[in-house]
Amino acid sequence: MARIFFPTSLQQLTGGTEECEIEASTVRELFARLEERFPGIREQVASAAVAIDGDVVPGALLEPLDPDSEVHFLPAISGG
Amino acid sequence: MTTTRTGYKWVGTRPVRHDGLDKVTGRARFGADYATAGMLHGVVLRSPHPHAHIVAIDFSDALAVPGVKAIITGADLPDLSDEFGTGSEGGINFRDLSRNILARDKVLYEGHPVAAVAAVTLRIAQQAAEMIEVEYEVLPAVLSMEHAMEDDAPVLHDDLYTLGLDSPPERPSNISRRRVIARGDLDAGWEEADVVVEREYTTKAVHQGYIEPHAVVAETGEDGRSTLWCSSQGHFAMRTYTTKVLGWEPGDMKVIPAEIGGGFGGKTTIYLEPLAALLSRRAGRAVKMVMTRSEVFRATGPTSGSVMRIKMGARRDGKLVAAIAWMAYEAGAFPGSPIGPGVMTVLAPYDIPNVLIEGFDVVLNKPKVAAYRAPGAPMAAFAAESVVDELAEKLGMDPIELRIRNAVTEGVRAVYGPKYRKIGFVETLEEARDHPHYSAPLGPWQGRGVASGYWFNFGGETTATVSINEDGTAVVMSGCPDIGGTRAALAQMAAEELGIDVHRIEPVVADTHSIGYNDMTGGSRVAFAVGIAVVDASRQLIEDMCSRAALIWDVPREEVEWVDGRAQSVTGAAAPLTLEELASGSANTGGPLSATVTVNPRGAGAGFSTQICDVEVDPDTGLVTVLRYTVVQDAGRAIHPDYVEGQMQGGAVQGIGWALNEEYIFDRDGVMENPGFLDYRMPVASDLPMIDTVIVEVPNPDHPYGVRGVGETGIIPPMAAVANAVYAATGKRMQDLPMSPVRVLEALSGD
Amino acid sequence: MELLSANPGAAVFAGATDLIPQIQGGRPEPSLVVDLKRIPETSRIEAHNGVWRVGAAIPAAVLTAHAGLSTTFPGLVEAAGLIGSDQIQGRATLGGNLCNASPAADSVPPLVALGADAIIVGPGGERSAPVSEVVIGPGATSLDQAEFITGFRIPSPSQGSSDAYERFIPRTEMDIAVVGSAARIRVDGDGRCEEASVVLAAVAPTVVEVGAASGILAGRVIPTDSARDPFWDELGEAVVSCCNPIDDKRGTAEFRRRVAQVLARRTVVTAARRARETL
Amino acid sequence: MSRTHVTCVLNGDPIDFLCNDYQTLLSVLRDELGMIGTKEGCGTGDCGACSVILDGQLVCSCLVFGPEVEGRSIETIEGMADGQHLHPLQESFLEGAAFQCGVCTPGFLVAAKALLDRNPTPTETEVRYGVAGNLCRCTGYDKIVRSILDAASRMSNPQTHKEAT
Repeated sequence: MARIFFPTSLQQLTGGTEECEIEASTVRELFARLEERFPGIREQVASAAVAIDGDVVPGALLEPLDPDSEVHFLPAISGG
Repeated sequence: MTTTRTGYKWVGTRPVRHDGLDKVTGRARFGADYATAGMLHGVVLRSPHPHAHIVAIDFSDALAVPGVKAIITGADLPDLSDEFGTGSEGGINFRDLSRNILARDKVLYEGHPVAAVAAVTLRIAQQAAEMIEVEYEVLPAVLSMEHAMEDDAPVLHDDLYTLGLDSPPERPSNISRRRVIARGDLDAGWEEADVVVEREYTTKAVHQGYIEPHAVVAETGEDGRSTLWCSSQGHFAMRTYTTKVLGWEPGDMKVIPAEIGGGFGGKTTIYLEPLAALLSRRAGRAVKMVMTRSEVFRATGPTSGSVMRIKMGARRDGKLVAAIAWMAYEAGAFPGSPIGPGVMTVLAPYDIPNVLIEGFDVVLNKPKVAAYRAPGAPMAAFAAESVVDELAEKLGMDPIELRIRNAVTEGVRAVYGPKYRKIGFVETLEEARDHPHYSAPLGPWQGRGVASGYWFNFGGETTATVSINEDGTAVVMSGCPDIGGTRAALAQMAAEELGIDVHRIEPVVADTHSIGYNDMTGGSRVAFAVGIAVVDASRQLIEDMCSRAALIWDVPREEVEWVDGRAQSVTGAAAPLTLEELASGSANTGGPLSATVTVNPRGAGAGFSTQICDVEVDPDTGLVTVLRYTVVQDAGRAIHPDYVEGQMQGGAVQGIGWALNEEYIFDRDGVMENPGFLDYRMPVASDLPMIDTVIVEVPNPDHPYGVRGVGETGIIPPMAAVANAVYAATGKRMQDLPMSPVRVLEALSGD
Repeated sequence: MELLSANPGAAVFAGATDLIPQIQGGRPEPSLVVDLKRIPETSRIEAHNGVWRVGAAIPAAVLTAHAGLSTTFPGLVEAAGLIGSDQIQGRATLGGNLCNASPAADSVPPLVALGADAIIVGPGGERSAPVSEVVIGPGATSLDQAEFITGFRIPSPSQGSSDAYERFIPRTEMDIAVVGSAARIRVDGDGRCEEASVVLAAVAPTVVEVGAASGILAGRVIPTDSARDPFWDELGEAVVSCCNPIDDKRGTAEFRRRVAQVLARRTVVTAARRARETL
Repeated sequence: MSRTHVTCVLNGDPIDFLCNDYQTLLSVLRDELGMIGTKEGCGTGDCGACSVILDGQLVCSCLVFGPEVEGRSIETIEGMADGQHLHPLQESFLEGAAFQCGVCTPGFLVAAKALLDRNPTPTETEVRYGVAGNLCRCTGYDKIVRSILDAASRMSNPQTHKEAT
């Protein structure tokens, strides 16, 4: 199961939960599972940058998740 | 100093760059160097007020001037709703972008465009612009962060409600967003700390300072299809943004990249492009627009001014145990400061168990900020690295040693969440510690400072094509403008793969109609992401050529290998086939030799830099002179060490300018007082010593040659390195940038 | 002259290093520009009977390369050598530096310290006026619309006399003086100061002469380094009392007061050293 | 608007052009003569990108009126190479990676040439002050200064250089 970390800004929606484990094989599936568990969160995570195993993945929706993946939601980073 | 590569023929060497000849002879064509017969000249009428309602605009007299062909105002652009550019939450909002291009009901900074005019000569366009009558209702301006954040401050946008608060706000404000990062137990952390330092820091807005002003030529045909010649950090993005703002179709616009005369992040967005395109469509003629330097300062860039409070605690053994960072960044007229990367990077170099970081994005009546080299990180590092230096002093510990004890390493969880992959921070610290500079003697009123910095780096969407000509030469095509030698680096990687001379390869930056989509040249991504695509395409070609050799020799594919630019039979059954032979005979083996690869790669290796600065301070005048400077940076692998060093040196010197003299100065009425190179004081050659470089190479496992981005990290440590050196020279902690003579002399007389 | 009289909007220029940016920056185009360089006497350097005549339209680069001028007026020449980059040096002139009427003009304090006169030509013929009287405020001169400066008369320094100029800028080049100071010192055979003139730039609406300087420094042996002797404090007070600076983008009033004292001291030391070397 | 007819020598060739009274030499070069190698970075003489040599004197062409060059001689970046042979400064800039974006490069080369014409063996400090009127935002000046010193040494010891290469 992928390990999901919630930034402080999302913890209102997760009822204070900082991290959880979710069974999902892609980011899209992860978003659906998250929405079931924390209604309203999909819109928030969809607009964040998704980091999988330490790597920010642009346009991550179809990105596969490994069973031991770590997922973080970060502010977008624009380079200079 | 560079580690000499072994085992590679081209990677790690320093060939003359392919575009070099054009640039030393004056033949290279930059943005303002394009012209078409009969083109018009466009100018922008800008607001004289930092904050005002536009009551009415009357341009009938101006339009009647002979030679004036078109005038546009905000009413001519479609209204867009909030919509964010791909992957840039908190980044580009097309609605704001459109309103920054041309003001609608309100002007929000001095210099905000109000109208644009195209005429047969520049002079006529300027005269006509002066004849446009704009009626303003002047509003009180918000010019400082403190003022902007007050409850009763005038509000720039009455639909701006702060995101990220614990409870949704009831009223609009100038704070667009709050960001928080928290972990651990702060109370426990402070309990454990033997030494605590808490300080407030401020920095001013600074400009990217590229020497080439923004310039564009737009030509729109009767069929509505248009062509733009412009210099930018990404012509695909220019097309996306420009057509979005105009409500046009991206496919109807071709953008031809000019050589770009510096960007540093400031040319990742649009200003003139939609104006020129729309004026061109209205007038039915090509329109050229070029900014003056004053316009560049008043209405493009800069990066944020900031206010930061940092509190950090350490145990006697040097272990950092707790930290709080409160940060507010100026966004300018519209939301979108780099506060996100600011909060993520401020403590990122260190493994600190108990942390609270809070950041605010604040709008005020100044130009909207744009990306600038490692956006958001340098000012944060100025604050944090100054505190680290002070902690080291209080602990009686060498500042590099303190950093080594707390440095993040592979597998450590970054303060913003994910675990670091392979990184070379400790290596940069050790190299700095062992560098002769670090132990060189100093004289009176001289001091030495060190500081470090972290930057994420970026991958991004990429297309590259490698084609073999019939003579065995190759063309490497990408869609990323080359600002600092990336064409050479891409050619070197292709040469290494293909086994041919790097100068038998022509690297090309192709226009939007000639190659697939490419993200911008930004985020230090080109040598990494385009490099991956070029290497993949080269390898596909090699595979293709080996198959063709097998076909020619009538042997199984496995019996062919690619060695030194030739297909060889592993059995020695046939004479090798050179690239030239395979290419000239390609018609008989399946057609032209060409491969295109598209990638959106993960794994841009994070960059770390540690820098050493020696200064001398004149106690009578407060003048700070940089005597010696060393940049140590992890490049993963330096493909072309000259240009890696160049990035390190250029970044460091921009940081030195930021540290010592550069700042936006506004008068009481919110008008910029120094919109020129005379009083916006960027470093000149005589201000500086040589900038020594040490390239550390901890290869990035996610790039075929180990490349990490190098473009941005170098600008992060200098402000703190200089401030720490000034402290060592004077005993005064400089907490406000720039450390101008006025400020330093004030600090010195505080005794 | 006739042209100038007939064209109230006309502008006279030599190097145009200020005029062109002003036009670019929105100054109305002059109805006529007159290129002073085409008038031969504005480009001559001559010395007759103890008086030098230096043309108003000579680029700074020519002045700094002039051996005689550099030996005779080292302070004036070092000031001319500070007006901008090499590129600006190729254009900028003493006449333009004066007539632009900036309080921060580098070459004006040494001209005043040297007691130079401006040679002014107008419809009524030629007249001369002390350089200190030409500028009456920021951007304003006492010249009539149809008058212009063709050159400067500078008395040759007597034996035992020399000058120096120093300015403060935040960078090493390309800046306008935040503070400038010129000093001219005459010493007697024993190296004691007999007479002194200290003139400051950028601390008041026009350059200002520190009137009390000569009285404070006369009779002193001025040290070769700027070690702390009590008369420096006196000079410092005199400097401050002449300053009427403003806070602006280039520096604060307080900074200017402090650095004016530093530069006055440094230039007096340099000028005195040079003066002794002439003995 | 009446235009002035101006005759001058550009990179050794006699030429003539028409310009407006207030048109700068920079604008004449770029807009009238199509010599786009000379760049505009500021228009106020503060960046050196438009450096040219006028009668042997280094100037910013943005601070020279077009009509002023009547009868005078102008050298620009386009005239720096001798036919197919690059000037040693151009060679050293290429080999020393003395530029990144390259927009300031023509101005630096012209300023460096003026410096070496006047002072063939400058010190590092003299080089730094010699090009202090030229802004570069990419390089931090390190490789520019090294390349100018390198060119100076090539030019004063052409034999040594030839043997070395």
